Amino acid sequence: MKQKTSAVIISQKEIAPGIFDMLLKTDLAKEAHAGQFVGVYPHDKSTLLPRPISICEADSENASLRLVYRVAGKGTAEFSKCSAGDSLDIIGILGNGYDIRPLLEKKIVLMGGGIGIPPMLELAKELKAHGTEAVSVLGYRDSQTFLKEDFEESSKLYIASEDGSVGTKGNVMNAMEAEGLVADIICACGPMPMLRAIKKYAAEKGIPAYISLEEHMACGVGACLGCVVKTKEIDHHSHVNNARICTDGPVFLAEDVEI
Amino acid sequence: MKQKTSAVIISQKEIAPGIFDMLLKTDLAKEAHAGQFVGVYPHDKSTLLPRPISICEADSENASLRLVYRVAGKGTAEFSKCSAGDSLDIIGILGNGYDIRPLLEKKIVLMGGGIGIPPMLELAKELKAHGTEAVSVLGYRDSQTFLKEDFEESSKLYIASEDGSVGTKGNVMNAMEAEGLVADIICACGPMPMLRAIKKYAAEKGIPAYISLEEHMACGVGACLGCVVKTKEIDHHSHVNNARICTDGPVFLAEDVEI
Amino acid sequence: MKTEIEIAGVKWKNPVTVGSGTFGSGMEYGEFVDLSRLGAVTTKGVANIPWPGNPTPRVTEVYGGMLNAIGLQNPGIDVFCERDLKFLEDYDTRVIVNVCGKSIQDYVDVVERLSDEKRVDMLEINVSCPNVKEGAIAFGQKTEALTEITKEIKKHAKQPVIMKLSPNVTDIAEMARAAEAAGADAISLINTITGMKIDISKRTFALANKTGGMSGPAIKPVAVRMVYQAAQAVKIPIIGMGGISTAEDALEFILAGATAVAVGAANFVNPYATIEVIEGIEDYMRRNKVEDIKELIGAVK
Amino acid sequence: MKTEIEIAGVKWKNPVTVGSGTFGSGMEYGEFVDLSRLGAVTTKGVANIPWPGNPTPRVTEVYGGMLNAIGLQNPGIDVFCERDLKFLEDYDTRVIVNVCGKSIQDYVDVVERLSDEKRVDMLEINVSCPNVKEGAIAFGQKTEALTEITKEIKKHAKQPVIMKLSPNVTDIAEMARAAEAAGADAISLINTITGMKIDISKRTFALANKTGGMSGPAIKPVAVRMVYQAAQAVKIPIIGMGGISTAEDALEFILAGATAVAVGAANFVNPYATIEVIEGIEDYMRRNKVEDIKELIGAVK
Ligand SMILES: Cc1cc2nc3c(=O)[nH]c(=O)nc-3n(C[C@H](O)[C@H](O)[C@H](O)COP(=O)(O)OP(=O)(O)OC[C@H]3O[C@@H](n4cnc5c(N)ncnc54)[C@H](O)[C@@H]3O)c2cc1C
Ligand SMILES: Cc1cc2nc3c(=O)[nH]c(=O)nc-3n(C[C@H](O)[C@H](O)[C@H](O)COP(=O)(O)OP(=O)(O)OC[C@H]3O[C@@H](n4cnc5c(N)ncnc54)[C@H](O)[C@@H]3O)c2cc1C
Ligand SMILES: Cc1cc2nc3c(=O)[nH]c(=O)nc-3n(C[C@H](O)[C@H](O)[C@H](O)COP(=O)(O)O)c2cc1C
Ligand SMILES: Cc1cc2nc3c(=O)[nH]c(=O)nc-3n(C[C@H](O)[C@H](O)[C@H](O)COP(=O)(O)O)c2cc1C
Ligand code: FES
Ligand code: FES
Repeated sequence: MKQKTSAVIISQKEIAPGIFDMLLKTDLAKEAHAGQFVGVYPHDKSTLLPRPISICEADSENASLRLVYRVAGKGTAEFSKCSAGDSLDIIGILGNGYDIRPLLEKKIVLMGGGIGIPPMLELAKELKAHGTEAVSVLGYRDSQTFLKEDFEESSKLYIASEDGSVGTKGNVMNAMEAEGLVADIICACGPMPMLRAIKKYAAEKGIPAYISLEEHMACGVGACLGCVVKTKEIDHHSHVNNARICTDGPVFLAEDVEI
Repeated sequence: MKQKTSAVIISQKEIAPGIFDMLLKTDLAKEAHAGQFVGVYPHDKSTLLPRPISICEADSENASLRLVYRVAGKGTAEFSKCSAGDSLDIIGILGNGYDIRPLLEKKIVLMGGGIGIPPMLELAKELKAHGTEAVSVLGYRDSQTFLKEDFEESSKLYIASEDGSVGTKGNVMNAMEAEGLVADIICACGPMPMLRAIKKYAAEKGIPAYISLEEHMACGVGACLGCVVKTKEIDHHSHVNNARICTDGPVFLAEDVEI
Repeated sequence: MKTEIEIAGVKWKNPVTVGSGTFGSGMEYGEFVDLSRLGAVTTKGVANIPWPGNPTPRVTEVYGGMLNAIGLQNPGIDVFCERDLKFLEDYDTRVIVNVCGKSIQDYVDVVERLSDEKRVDMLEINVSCPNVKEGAIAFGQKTEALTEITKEIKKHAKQPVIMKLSPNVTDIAEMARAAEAAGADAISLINTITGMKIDISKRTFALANKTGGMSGPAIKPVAVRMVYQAAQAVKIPIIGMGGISTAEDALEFILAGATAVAVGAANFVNPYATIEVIEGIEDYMRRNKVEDIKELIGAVK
Repeated sequence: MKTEIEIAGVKWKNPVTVGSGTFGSGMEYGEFVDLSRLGAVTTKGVANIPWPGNPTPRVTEVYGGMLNAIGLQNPGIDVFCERDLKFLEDYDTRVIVNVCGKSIQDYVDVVERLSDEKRVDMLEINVSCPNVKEGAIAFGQKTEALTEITKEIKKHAKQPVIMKLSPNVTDIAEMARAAEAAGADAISLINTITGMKIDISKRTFALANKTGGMSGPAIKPVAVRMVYQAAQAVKIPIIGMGGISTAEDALEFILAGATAVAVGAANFVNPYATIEVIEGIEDYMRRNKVEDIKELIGAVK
């Protein structure tokens, strides 16, 4: 069941400039799966809304959640200044993540771009735990290849970097091509231009692509209708061509959404 | 010169239920005198205005300011949760305190009631440093006689308590009478009914009484005209019968103000 | 200790409902709170047909609050009746249906469609949404238009009618009086205050709609003032809202003259806010030996 | 890099002034900031004779802001000219005198008295103070009254006239157009939004005046929206204010269409706020390669 609860920070470190890796102690970890997210509340009372942050890893045994985030504004700046032992209020587990059953035993390519990389890690791990090793294609700006080791452990890893300092020069699509990778299914998270390219690619190849979308959120639980994405068909809940990213997503089949 | 500056908490302890004694490291201490105050800013961004807190002791040698305050609402509740090493923004030194020259070598009675007690301590100490030992009459609610030892060190101390558990049962005026105290001059800080009684008493005896007033403040520096008290005569600054407590006071000659 | 209140003959077990649009139809928050504990559930604005709402971004945060420009996305009255009203049948709480429209006829259609719905206890007429171009707020900013729509709806409504007023007016007392004179059974206020946020790095509007409705703690003093002014102006009951997050906030509205209160955007900040407000009001009554909440309504001096 | 702006022929070295009533006549804040660094100093409202203002409490804090009901206490125009204008002679900044009154004649008296004062660069006419019973806001809430007083003042004023508008209106664009049509050289907005706070433990109004004017960061989205709407409606320059604490805030107003901005209640929170805003705007211009601040005025898309 969804809850708002207080979580204690087990550890936090800066793993690349402005990118923080935070481990939280919380029983919510037990219900968390790849593609889902939590809302993290700033303490500062002038910034009231929860910040959606994806599950990077969920360890149900140790009741710990790993969140990897980029400092983007006030809330994330505040989080980055917290230390082990501090508490943060979180709400979760939110969102409709990946259904991994249809992915098993397929040629899965996980694509992550920039701060869209962290959410793919839990998916790689869950797939591996179910005996399917995915291929990961990660796009970085430069040689700051955060989470590289983690992905190497749970998937076959290819890297692209914008400045060419590591792996293929360019973006994840360039790496895909350069490495001659083929996919039965793509799962992706990253900036909108990347997701659009993947949607197009998947349509051309006739393969399914599951993409994680972002939108500004207020409630995070499906009540406010703030976070919608246009859908091809009339949505079952809204009865218009809009689905709620926070509850119907954030993971959507690319062909179902207008991005 | 007045400043807004950051001060580090040297120590803080609860000296009576809900009453906190905080020592701050700040160069502002060098300009602080009895009767003056500082504005202390909460960190919480929903509570923006500085909280006026009187100087309880100012140690210019060690650049430390002692503030003793009661938890009254959001701001003071926040301060009470701070610990040694934390920083607080303060503005000061504010207000027009006591001119101690005319007080020297007189029979001075310092009267403090409740949370009006702390500001009288710096006055007792300054008088003593100038060779004049004052008589202090302090009114407490019960046997929680915070700052008693400090006053004993720097003045001749009499106590009143509402429940009669210490000293004279009743208020400071009762103690004054019970102890047969006489004064050339009274200096007082405390709740309004106490100040009104003192104003009346001083008028009857024909002696001057200096009283410290409180009012809700916004700027603390004399600009907003939020904190006025009605005056008998037209005020030199405002040209109406209103003086600014934050700059013309908080210490006023009782006969000059309508309270 | 009595927390029961009555509005236009409808008894609520306590004076706490939710701000329309901040709670869906209760389904989503049912995971966090027992809906049967609420005085009433006020549902998201519903129109005669499905509305797609505005483009995104539709929400953005501001100091002590948020702006929204949802644009009244809703599935239309048919789906609403079949799904949302049905869902609410299982709960022991009052149901207030918030109604929106572009023309008076739109509103009337919805009101008529609801007239036989047993689960609907009251109607709240949203003439104050700042986020849709036609209708809505236009009816809430001119006394003549407010009078006309109120009268028309009263002609067709079977349930008591609450007119929800806009704060984006010069004189809220005048609007309250117009609603009362036109037959409204109650009024609710405030809807959101129109605001704007600009992203200075992109030099664009933060919301696709440019402006949005502001809600949250930041607007509370304006809301309390308007509830007070309305309460001075009319005799019909008032449902007060705007920035209520805590029982203390709710009590300000009640003391100002509100018979009931709604928790809006605070649900997003704290999904348990409604229950905490209800319990906090009870605490306050106990501590202050208030036997009946009615003693508090409009009791500020 | 050019931060100079011009309003009604008066050049300011930068677009930053202070909100009338939040800075006295600069004397008190002169201890914190060099007044010569400001684009202009706007003084506290002054009337033809001394005004005692309202009873206390006059100020109270609210979430992200404050309410004030000072009631325009002022020493009267004679003392003001002798003392405050004299004090300002030593500073290299523009001086805007904020004028208040109960009747049109009151305003005209002050405006005439100031006509020969060399130190006065501009007049700001406060027709929007919510805290005095007569005059003031009444002129700012009806277009006819605003038109009349603006015309009358323009007849007598030697300096450019800025009409300061009230946010407590249904349609700010209409008010802005009325001021422009009546001859105003510029408008400033927003004045405070009327609010109320209730002390629930005492069950009393937090302010003696019951209502007060709300200011501070909490009102910024409403202010930005109104500045934008006014800028769309008129050609005369706009001085924007309402919740500006930082350069980022100020830039929102400029992008929304303000030629200049004022820092108000933020002075109480941070007495260096004005300087930080000036320096922050310069930083932003440098970082974004903006040669002339005029490129930013109304540049939101
Ligand atoms: C489902 C989902 C998962 C996400 N997962 C991650 C993640 O794992 N790591 C990570 O670094 N970032 C993630 N983001 C983006 C992250 O939510 C924003 O960067 C963050 O909210 C910015 O908050 P702020 O206070 O630092 O910025 P501010 O700009 O100060 O925030 C102001 C408001 O805007 C909202 N906001 C700003 N940017 C975004 C955005 N890109 N998406 C949604 N809301 C935004 C904030 O939540 C807040 O309400 C995710 C977003 C979504 C929707
Ligand atoms: C000159 C002066 C000296 C003072 N010295 C002391 C002292 O030494 N020790 C002490 O405990 N208290 C002192 N006070 C009172 C103290 O300022 C208030 O208790 C404090 O501001 C309450 O803040 P809060 O945030 O805890 O309460 P809240 O009620 O949350 O405060 C809300 C707002 O009201 C203001 N406010 C509330 N109560 C008062 C009050 N009594 N006087 C002025 N403003 C108030 C706050 O500053 C704040 O702006 C003094 C007040 C003045 C005017
Ligand atoms: C996301 C959102 C959606 C809203 N939708 C509606 C609506 O459909 N109908 C309506 O009358 N008011 C709507 N409102 C206004 C609220 O019901 C309420 O009047 C307002 O938000 C002020 O209360 P608050 O500050 O507690 O949120 C909406 C508010 C928000 C924040
Ligand atoms: C204490 C106080 C006194 C004010 N006095 C005046 C005044 O005399 N004349 C006037 O036109 N506006 C007055 N104002 C309004 C401000 O100039 C400004 O328009 C308003 O506060 C909004 O800006 P802010 O949010 O930055 O404070 C006053 C505001 C405050 C807080
Ligand atoms: S954030 Fe409220 S519906 Fe998604
Ligand atoms: S608090 Fe502003 S004048 Fe005293």
